[in-house]
Amino acid sequence: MLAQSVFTSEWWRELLSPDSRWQDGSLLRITIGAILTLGLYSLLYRENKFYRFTEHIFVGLATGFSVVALVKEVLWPQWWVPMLGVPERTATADMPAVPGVDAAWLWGALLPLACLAFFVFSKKHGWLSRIPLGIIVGLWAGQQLNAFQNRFLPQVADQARPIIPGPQTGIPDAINNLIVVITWIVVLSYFVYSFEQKSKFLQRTSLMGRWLLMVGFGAIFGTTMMTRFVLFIDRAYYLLIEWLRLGAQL
Amino acid sequence: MAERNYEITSLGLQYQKWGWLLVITTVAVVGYILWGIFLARRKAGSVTIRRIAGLDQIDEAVGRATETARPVLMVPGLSGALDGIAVQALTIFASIIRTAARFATPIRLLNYHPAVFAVAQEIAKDVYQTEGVPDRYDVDSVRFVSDRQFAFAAAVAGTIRRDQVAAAFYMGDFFAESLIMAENANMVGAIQVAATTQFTQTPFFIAACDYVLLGDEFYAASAYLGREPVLLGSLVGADWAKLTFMGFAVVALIVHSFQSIRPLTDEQKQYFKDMGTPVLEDQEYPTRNEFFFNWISKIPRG
Amino acid sequence: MEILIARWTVARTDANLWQVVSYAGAATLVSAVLMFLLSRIPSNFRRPLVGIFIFVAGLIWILDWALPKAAVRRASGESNPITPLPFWPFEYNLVMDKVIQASQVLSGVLLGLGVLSILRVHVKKLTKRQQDWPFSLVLLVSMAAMIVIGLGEWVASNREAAGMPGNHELVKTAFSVVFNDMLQILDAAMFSLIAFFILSAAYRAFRIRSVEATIMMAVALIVLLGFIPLAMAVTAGLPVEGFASNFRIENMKTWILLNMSTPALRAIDLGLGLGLLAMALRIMLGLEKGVAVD
Amino acid sequence: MSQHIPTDSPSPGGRGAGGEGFWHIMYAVDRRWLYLILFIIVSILVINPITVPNVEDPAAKALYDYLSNLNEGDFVYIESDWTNSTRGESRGQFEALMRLLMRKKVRFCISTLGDPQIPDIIRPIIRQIAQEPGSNNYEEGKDYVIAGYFPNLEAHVSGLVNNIRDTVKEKRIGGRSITETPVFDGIQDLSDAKCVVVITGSSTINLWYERMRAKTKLGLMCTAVMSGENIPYYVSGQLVGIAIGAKGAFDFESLLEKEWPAAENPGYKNFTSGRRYMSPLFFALMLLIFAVVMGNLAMYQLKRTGRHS
Repeated sequence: MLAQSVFTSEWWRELLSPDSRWQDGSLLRITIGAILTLGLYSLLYRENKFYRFTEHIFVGLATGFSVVALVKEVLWPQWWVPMLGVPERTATADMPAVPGVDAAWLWGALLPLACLAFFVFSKKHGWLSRIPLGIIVGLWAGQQLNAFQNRFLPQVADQARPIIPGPQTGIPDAINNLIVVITWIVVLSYFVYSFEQKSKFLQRTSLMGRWLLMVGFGAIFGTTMMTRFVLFIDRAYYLLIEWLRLGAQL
Repeated sequence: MAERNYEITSLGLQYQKWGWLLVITTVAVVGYILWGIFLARRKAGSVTIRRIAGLDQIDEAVGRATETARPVLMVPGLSGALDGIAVQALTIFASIIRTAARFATPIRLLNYHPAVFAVAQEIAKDVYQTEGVPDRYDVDSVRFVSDRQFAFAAAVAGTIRRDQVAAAFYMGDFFAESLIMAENANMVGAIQVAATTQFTQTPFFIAACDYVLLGDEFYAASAYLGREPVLLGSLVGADWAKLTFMGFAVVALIVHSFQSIRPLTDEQKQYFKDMGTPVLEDQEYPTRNEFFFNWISKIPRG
Repeated sequence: MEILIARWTVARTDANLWQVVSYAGAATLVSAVLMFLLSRIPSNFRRPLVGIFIFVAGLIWILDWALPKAAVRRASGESNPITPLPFWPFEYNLVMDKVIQASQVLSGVLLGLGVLSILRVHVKKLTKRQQDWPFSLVLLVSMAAMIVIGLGEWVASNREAAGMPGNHELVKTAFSVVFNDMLQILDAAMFSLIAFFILSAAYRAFRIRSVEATIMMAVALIVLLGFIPLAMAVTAGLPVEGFASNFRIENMKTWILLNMSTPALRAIDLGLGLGLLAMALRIMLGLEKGVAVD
Repeated sequence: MSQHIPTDSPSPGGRGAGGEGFWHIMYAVDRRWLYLILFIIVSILVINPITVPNVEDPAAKALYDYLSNLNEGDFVYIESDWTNSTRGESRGQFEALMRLLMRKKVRFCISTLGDPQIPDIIRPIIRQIAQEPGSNNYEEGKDYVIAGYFPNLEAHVSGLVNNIRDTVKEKRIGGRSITETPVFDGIQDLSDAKCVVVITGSSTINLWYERMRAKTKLGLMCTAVMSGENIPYYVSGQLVGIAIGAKGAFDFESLLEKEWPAAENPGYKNFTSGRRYMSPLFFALMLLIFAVVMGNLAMYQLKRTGRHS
């Protein structure tokens, strides 16, 4: 494989060859991605013009793509098509059938409401922007009852385990279960704010709670490190093997 | 009037099969919070809350920014919509902006979501106005950056390094990009205070930031800063809910302990089956799936 | 469609495009007039008005949570649960479909605000030749390019799916380059930078300086070693069963994850959930300053 | 966190640049040296990977053993939710799983959630593996099907549990529904499947825990980040096994090598990214541990000699 690496003329010939230049996974296209990758990596040394250039490309592309996704996935299918409908079409020899959609033209009334948000730039009518924003945040608020019930109550229920050793639960299990419940209660007690923590006992449990929290955080740190390093190794593979071809491919 | 072309076979699915117990629990928690607010409004000043370390440092951090004439960076999280987390972050930022406005410290408020950006801009404008220094407000200091996670991170990292921010505040929803921001700000020697609702990111903030608000200290922050009865009251309500859940854990411990040493009867197996959660055929004793409280929170309800 | 809006729909044919457009235009106009009237209301009514909007929006979801859902039998055999309403010709879950759709459109349109903000910042830089203006140009050009290419590719693939003739190879390749070879690669590169930052953050923070830092460091290292084959080999001599097996590093890792870390994190999560719920209630009741009108 | 962690990163070329002794340098190495060392270590090992020994994780081995003991013609349902953002970990797991199932002649159906692009990512991978020796010339539509992308997580999982055929019957291959292909012969509902394997970088498995009540086993291949949440379900028996991160991929590859040693089966490809990424990963993590240890030693030394300001 090294025979085709960046140090050989074949590599450069392939890079510059006109036939397959823009095919999927061509060397030229990998080169574009690799240069951008290096641009972002240059931040590790210091902030520089190369990074700034890459960063601005990145933000430009990302925002542009958000606009595209908005039109493609929201405005067109959720608003424009339902509003104006689609006439039904039966299949012909070279065109597939299109199912009809009735025109719910009332959707047109939504546009001025949404546009009220743009008054945020106005001094005099700035408060009007609070109407669409208020509707959005109100809709979010209303969902929280359901979210609390479905997300947190099962977790609370899951903390309750048997602590008497029995046919299903051995003695180690019982001890573990007790530790689980105590950990949960002690950590939760750290998050009680309004009770005067004058008693020594409460202060102790609260401190214990902090320490136990650190156990949880340390565990997150440990598991996350692996994943993040593998991400970088994957990028290194992309740069060194897929782009520069310095070693054998998988 | 459209004809109903269906026949209702069973009504009230979410209340059936013990579902009402979950609903009642949720309603009770709501009741605690509302009751706490009601009491605190009636007897203002009756509630005290414990010290929250990171919040005392806000003035110090902003003060240092003023001395060095470098900006203060604020990021209200990467919420996917305008939600309560972002609103809470902006409420905390309002008090930071107030300090910055007094000392004429430049600010950078970088937003991930356009709706959050809109609210942030309004709030910043208001704060400068109520402080009587509307001319110090720079419209471009509150910005929308990008609503793609890593493009946002790249831009924030670039801003931190270019503007050499003196203080950085991260409040709200953060995901993997937390460390990108925090380490870059650490490189330029900024004082950093962070609070996130994504506890999976808290350890990284702890490693890279100077002060971190743990867990729901984030929600307690505005009560702590403003000492308003409504906020304090809802905090007390949530405290009562926490104590209730702790009590519940002890009760459930006892219930499940006795449940675990009694073998399943045939009626019970049939009952589980009727409820839509059959147990394995050769099972003698209940497992974690069949322990009462665990079980009722997971029964399929239509 | 049993929803109210059904009586306000028009069946589309090829001929009635302009009729539908004029209907939709009229709806827009009426709504715009209503919004204009809203802007005229006296300032002391503004705060309660916004409050009502917030409350009603929240109520929509609370009703969805509280109204009894029903299992139904239909002639067609489909059996998704619905939310019937008494004395009302349509089901509440259909209302919810429309509400979700409308809220997506509503928050989608707000992206325009963000784009305006970006334009304001960078066009100003460009026209005033402020520091770094060439980068603003780069940003604006790449944004415009992405919009043109992205929408072009979308139109092209729609035309292709509809069987219309035309050669769309160019725009498809262009989109593939800007999306797969640029945007996604940039995402992955930025993501992978975290590996470096995690290294330097751990180096600095994992010092035996306080009890808390020490606990965090010790647990992180044990969990980490539990994933490394060579570290597992160190304790591989211990028996797999029995008491001594507890000291195998992977078992220690699992034990910490299960019995200490999970409940601790669940407790913090419950606190966060309660805080969120309280926040939602305050917002709905207009007790939160951040979103109210001053 | 209440204690103030000082920002002890010196400006480049400042403190620690020389003359202040070894421990001062070690106490606050300029992080860019760490970055450079990490980059060099990973680069060398990505180009020239060295083979590291493996100790298989019991949880991963449990999943492998269960799948490996399936009979020819058994049916497995696979839900593949990974995207390019977790490619480093999930791809190795996915490839190893495909090799195992193909060598065992187990039929499978793959659906994806989360991202409409996933089918385009996995299809070429499967095709490539199907052409390897030992893969029994697997053909789409005959030995396996790709049910494609489902946008609604909740409806999809409930649908599969209630009626697997109805849920996927809309998806077509070669003009007919995938449920009419030989892959779905004799598969009436999910309990006819021997196992459901979820490969994910997110928390899409949670619904399966809630919904799955049939005799079908549930297996999981997840990223290391997700392991903490999911190990409890392995311990409680809801998961037949769990392969975690790049290590899980390496475990699967090692077990494939044990069952079909490449020396005896020419052309068999057992190791891919799992082993390939293991040595750089191992040395990167060693660097991290080394840096932490040196930092602490330096702090201790400076404290002892009283030179720590």
